[in-house]
Amino acid sequence: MNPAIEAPTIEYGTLAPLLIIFGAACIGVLVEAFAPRYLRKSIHVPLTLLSLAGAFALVLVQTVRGQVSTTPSAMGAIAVDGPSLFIWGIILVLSFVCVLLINDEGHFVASAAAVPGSADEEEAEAHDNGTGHTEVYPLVLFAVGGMLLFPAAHDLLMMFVALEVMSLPLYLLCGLARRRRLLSQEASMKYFLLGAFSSAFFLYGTAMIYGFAGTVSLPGINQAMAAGNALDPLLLIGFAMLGVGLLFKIGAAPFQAWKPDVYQGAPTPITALMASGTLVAAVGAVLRVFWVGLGNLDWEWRPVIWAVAALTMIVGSILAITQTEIKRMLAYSSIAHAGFLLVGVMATYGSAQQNAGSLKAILFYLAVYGIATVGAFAVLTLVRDPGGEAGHLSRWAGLGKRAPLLSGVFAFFLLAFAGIPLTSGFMGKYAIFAAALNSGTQPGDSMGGWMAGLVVVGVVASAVAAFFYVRVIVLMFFSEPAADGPAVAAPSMGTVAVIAVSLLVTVGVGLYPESVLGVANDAASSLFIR
Amino acid sequence: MSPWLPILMAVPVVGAVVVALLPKGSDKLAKQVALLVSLLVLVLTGVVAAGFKPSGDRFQFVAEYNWIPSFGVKFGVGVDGVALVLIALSAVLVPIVILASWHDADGVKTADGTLITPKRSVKTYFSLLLVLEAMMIGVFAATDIFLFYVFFEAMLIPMYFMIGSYGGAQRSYAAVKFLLYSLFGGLLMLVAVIGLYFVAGKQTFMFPELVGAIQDPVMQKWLFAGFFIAFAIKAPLWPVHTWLPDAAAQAPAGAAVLLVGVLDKVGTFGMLRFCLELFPDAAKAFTMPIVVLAVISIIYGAIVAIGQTDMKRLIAYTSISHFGFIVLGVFAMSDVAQSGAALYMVNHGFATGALFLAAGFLIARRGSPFISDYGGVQKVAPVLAGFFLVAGLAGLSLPGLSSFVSEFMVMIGTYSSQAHGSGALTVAAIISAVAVILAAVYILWMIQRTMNGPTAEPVKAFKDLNAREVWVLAPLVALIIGFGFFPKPLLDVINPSVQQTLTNVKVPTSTIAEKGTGQ
Amino acid sequence: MPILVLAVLAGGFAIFSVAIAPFTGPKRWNRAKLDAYECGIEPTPQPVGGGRFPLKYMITAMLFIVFDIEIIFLYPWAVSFAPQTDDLGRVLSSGLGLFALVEMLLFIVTVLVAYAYVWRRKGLDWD
Amino acid sequence: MTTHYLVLSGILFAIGAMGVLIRRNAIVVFMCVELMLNACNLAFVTFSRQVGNLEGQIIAFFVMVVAAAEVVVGLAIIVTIFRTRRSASVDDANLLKY
Amino acid sequence: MSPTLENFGHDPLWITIIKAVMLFAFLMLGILFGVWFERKLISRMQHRYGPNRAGKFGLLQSVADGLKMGLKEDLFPRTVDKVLYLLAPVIMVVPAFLAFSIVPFGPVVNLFGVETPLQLVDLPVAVLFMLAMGAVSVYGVVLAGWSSRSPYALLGGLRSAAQVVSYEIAMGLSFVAIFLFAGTLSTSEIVKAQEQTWFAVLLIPSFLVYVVCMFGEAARIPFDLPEGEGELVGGFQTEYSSSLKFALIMMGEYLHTFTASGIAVTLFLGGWRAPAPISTFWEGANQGWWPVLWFFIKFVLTFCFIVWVRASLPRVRYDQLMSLGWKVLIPVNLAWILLVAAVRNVVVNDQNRTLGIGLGVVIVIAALAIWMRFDTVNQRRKEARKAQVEAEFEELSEEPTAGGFPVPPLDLPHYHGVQHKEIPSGTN
Repeated sequence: MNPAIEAPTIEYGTLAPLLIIFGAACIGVLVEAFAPRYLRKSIHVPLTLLSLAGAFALVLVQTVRGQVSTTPSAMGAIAVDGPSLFIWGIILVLSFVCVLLINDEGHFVASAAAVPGSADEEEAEAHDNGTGHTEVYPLVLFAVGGMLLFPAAHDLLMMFVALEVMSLPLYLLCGLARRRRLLSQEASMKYFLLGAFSSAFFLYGTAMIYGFAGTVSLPGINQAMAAGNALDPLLLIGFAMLGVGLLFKIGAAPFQAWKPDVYQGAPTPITALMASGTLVAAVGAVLRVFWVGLGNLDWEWRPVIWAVAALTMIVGSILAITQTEIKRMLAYSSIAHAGFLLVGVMATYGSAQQNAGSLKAILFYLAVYGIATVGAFAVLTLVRDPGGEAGHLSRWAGLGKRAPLLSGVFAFFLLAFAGIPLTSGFMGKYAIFAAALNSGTQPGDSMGGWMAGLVVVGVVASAVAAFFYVRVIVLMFFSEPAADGPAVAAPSMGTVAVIAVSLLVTVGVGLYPESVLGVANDAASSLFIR
Repeated sequence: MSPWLPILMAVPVVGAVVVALLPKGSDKLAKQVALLVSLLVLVLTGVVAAGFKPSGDRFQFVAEYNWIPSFGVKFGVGVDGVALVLIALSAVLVPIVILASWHDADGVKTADGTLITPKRSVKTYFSLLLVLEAMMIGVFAATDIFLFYVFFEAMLIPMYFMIGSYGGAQRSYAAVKFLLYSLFGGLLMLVAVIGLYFVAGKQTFMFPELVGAIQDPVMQKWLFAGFFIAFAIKAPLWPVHTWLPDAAAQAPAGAAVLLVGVLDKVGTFGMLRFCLELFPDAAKAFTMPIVVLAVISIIYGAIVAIGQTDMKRLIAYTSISHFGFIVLGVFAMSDVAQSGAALYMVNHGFATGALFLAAGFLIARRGSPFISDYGGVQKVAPVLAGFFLVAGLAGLSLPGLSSFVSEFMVMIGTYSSQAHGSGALTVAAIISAVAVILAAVYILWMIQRTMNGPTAEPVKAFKDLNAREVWVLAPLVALIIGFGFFPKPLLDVINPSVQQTLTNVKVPTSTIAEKGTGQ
Repeated sequence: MPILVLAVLAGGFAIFSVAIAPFTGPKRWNRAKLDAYECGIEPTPQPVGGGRFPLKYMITAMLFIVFDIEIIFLYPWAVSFAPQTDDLGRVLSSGLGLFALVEMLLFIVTVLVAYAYVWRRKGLDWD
Repeated sequence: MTTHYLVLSGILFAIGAMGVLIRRNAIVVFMCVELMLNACNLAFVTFSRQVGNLEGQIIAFFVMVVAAAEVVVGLAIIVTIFRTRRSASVDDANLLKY
Repeated sequence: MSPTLENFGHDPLWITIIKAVMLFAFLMLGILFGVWFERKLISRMQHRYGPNRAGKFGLLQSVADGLKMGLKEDLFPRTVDKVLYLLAPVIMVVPAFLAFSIVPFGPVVNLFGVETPLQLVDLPVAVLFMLAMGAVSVYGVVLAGWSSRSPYALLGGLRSAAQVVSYEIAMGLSFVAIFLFAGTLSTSEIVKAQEQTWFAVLLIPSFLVYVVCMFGEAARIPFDLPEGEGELVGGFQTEYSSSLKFALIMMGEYLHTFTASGIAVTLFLGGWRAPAPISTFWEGANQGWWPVLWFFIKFVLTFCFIVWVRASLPRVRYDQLMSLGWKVLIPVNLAWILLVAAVRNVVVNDQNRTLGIGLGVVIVIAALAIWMRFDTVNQRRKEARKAQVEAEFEELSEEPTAGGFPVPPLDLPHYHGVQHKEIPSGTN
């Protein structure tokens, strides 16, 4: 007969931020279904923002009250530990500002599945009355929910589900740009096909690991590895495929091909969300898998990660030079940054204290990079051609004369990406490199030289990367403006707020990084729940 | 804890913000504010200099604040003799540069009305200048290596914008080249900085605590390499010098002065302070290759300078030659040579600054940097020609002018240095002496071709220097001549810290330094 | 295994029927007989590679998938929800109880959210 | 015995992966992805038997859910682009290049 | 004795084969006589004779039909996709047979000296298996429609797929309540769980939903849209105009009907157990071979009901059909399931009784509220639309010249038999 199943327990309090986001997403769908069209936006925007803020407040409460749990929640499916909470905080802040951007971007299609020019769409347009289209809000909330779940997942199944919950809305969101419909749809399709492909790899890897360990829980896998043969082919294949899936999501070479296309095609606020939130979530997940699950296999994998990290940095930096489209360039820059983050991931094999240091560095980097990215994309939304955003680099020539303030801000973000001192980006890069060098210093660790080598590769890549960032600055400030150059749209309150916040954080953290570092340190000191 | 150095840095920053926030159309006010601020800094620097006791502690006016405890970084400042004179150099040059580039951003017009550089934002220019000044002071004052690095890199950005936005025709190329070279070196240094932190294991970046912390010779070599490459690029040393001629030629004259006069000194300053003291063994091990590079720089810079047709490029190449001397002096491992090198840093700043500015005034009149476009200037503009001559002679280290003292000290010190067996450095000193002759060739030839001879047609319309321009050049020339005859105040300040350096490097000091001051 | 036996029987019968048909019947060629039947009019030309399915059916298919999956989850839930009794009717274990009820309620409500959306967006209107 | 299923699942997965890489029609590519997911399911169920716990089968359920959601989203995207361009070939999607 | 899952899987092969052959034979005969029975029954209901030529009472009518089909020409329309076209009927028939393998006909009996349950096989997921088989046959329908390369067939195939698929959900949901009570998916154990009360009585809403779905699933009138002769000629089977392929399709559909009845009997009507009063008086009613009789009676009665419905009701419109399935059956079912679960929770677990009851009440009220709201909103909207259309129509028909409907004036000559002008054909 069926064995008696005990009712599981779920820590609703700990998971409250997640529940809020998903709940709000569901309510959003209902609003979309039942609220009259003219009311929708005015319901959606506060709902979305409030839920994000509420979730963030809950994260804060958990952190401040010091009740960070030390055991996984929901029967070992989700681990809401220090790093998770920090990553949640970042993601919530980033998505909050991205929603502000989305709110200002009036150019979403009525419905992801509507055909351009079809009767459906025309009808929707006719009812539009300039109130904008609102399907995007619940989709964003779902994506954010997935992002929250992804790095907190404590077993591979939950991680896979989270991966899809995060990705599926993003696939759709990519296709929502109204002005450049074909481009956008193409991005959507490419993202979808490649994303689905990679998640299939993730899943097959999970299957193999399950075959080896008899469980998909990350600590369980770790124990099984400790007990069994760590070079079991099942395990090796499993982790290789799992790695493919995860590295795809963070856009590490050689799985980076989707990023430029998707970043270019997607509506810019969505690109901002992907470039910041998704990357943060995915790196969190990578950390958790390689840290909690892979604890006993590090030696076999370090060379691989080494190569991937180096390759990612090099590919991202070098290919970015050849780009002529600003969003593509930022996409490659995002690839390069993923490489830097992987350097940090490499540096997680030392003593607990060193690990905490590396983790702190990665968390810090994620926070500052995410904010700067959102700011940069927010600026992009303001530079417009008659046909939409002015994407081609040549259009940016001489913008510094037309809009000195805007260009200055953008230049500042670029400098932050390049890691120039007194910006947050420098502090992030420093933290990562320091962590990497530190992890090689313990006696008896032959990786010391390798880590130093990786850091040197990183440094060379940063120098190369600086070239294309600087090139944009050259274009903006040192070139003569074209006669029919792009117009700079008068920014609305939301966009101004986003840019201002991003700028303040980038400057502030650059001058006084301790503010964020301290929090990251607290979050990282407890390490991941093993 | 002394508040003086932070104040010294804060004043120009505040000034920069004020200038940037001035309402539109108040260009003139912006210039005045900037000038005032820079003069205020000069005064404050004078106060600091007056309070500096050469016989006291090595680092004075020390201030330390916690900055990033997570990284072990402190906001630590303090000056020793070398740093003090370099800060003073910056403080002197900035008001002069402000005065010199009074009209640079207004759109420089030649006598016949052609526009060399278009109208640019005046406020931005002067605000950048002040920011740059703060950073220059910061970089010399920093005793925390991390802080030093931060200023070292951050300094690039205002300079980058000054070259890129306000420079000549090839400005963006030059600016990018400048930035990338420096950034690359800086990043290597960053790796070394991090490595230093962890290898030393002292949880701090404070320079005094890190001296002697690295014992492992192999590690010393690696870290030394990281620092040295960065400084060599900055200095610039052959073969990584190629950015300098472009940057200096394209930059507006004022910016070029700061670039060559102060910014590049950070490289030699860094070698003197960090490369030598932190990694003494490595420094000794690498002395010979570096000396070779320095000698090549000296000769190469001089020879190439002879072949230049562009005045600013020519001056830039002379600077490469001079930087070779400074590096040679630093690595000669004798107190005379090092004192000479430190002194040379200051004197070169004055001399090259004067030369750049004079050349800048000349170019502003004609709109062309090419030597061949001039001739017979001294007939139409005798004052200008006179200043040009003095500056040029300072560049070739004529005795009686300040450069001579330092160059002489470097050569004597190198010649007599026993650091590396008997002969090697002696040979180096002899070879580099050839450069003195070459220097005479390039400087005098340039002066002859521009100032003497038949007056070229466009030159005839030249006006002589106006009052502002005289006020720009006169202090410099005064300093050049003054320190030429009486370098003692500088040397008094410099010598103790050089002695300290050599003690840290464990090189026995001689008493020749005392003799050297007898000039 | 027994299913296999039945499958062999049924499959054998079906294949036999299909295979035997051409041999039992007469063969009288007639062009019209070989055309697609469209009430006697000339058949619509068919695209090479097969006809396309009208897209509106996609939505039905998608909805089916969604709800079918829901059923997949409902079945184990229903089975485990039931209390276990022995032959004498004594309760062996009380099943999942209130917790499962609440969770399933949430689950169904979530599906109903999507359902309501589809309904309102006219996904459930057929012509 | 279970090895056979594993081999089968591996083959299916490989076929799917090859299909994704070499086929040009978006829908076919997409179906190849689904094939890969089903290969995963097969592997899970097989391992579930081999390992002796039910987790694998439960995972298979979840994978089905996810695959279904993916079908819904994916078809919507492909159909939309198809209706816009009248072609579902991946090669025709070539606007996004530098 | 009632079999449980443990009783299965012990049969020797020959018993298995015998049971399989018996089942197969039963179904084949069932089809032959089922067709006759249906036609006869329906004719009597419509005051006709029905088949009465072949054999006594026309009993051999189906046999004759089958022979006739076998002897007809086997057509292959030019454009069909040969492989699938041939495969489709097979795909339809085989799963239909297989679905029956989990239907229990009786308790454990002595068959040729072996103690074996009267059921080919039972699985822990028997009902799921049945549903799966039903779903596989849909492939047959769709493939038949698609491979025919004919518009009618294609449409029919799609429609049938959409319909079957829609009703399958409601059907699947209607079983959930049963599992809530039985705690198993094994058919034999579900029958066992109905020892006291039939689920049809205990779970009337589920049963009613199932009955409706049964028609949809088996594509019987009033839900036989896939074939819908009136609109789609023959639906997916248009191109299977003759021969044994068509016979197979027919068989498949009949088998579906049988399966539907079998499921109804097994899951809701107590399976092979004797109806309530009988077992009270007579202990032996549920022993030995007698249950086969009870099963057969229930089975035939259910089939009669299906035929009765066919005789009584017209075919519904396609959108009505789909609306019923999606907008009524599914939500009602879901609410019902939750209610059952809530009640069940209260009855069995004493813990949290008030909360349980409260939840149940909430579910009911919420379901009703949503339902009413939806209904009134829909109703109002429909009325408004209707009124609008009518108003437009009125307006337009009053002014035929103003771009309205081309309503010809009623006094045109040719309405009165006067040929006004010859219109050459083909000029249109």
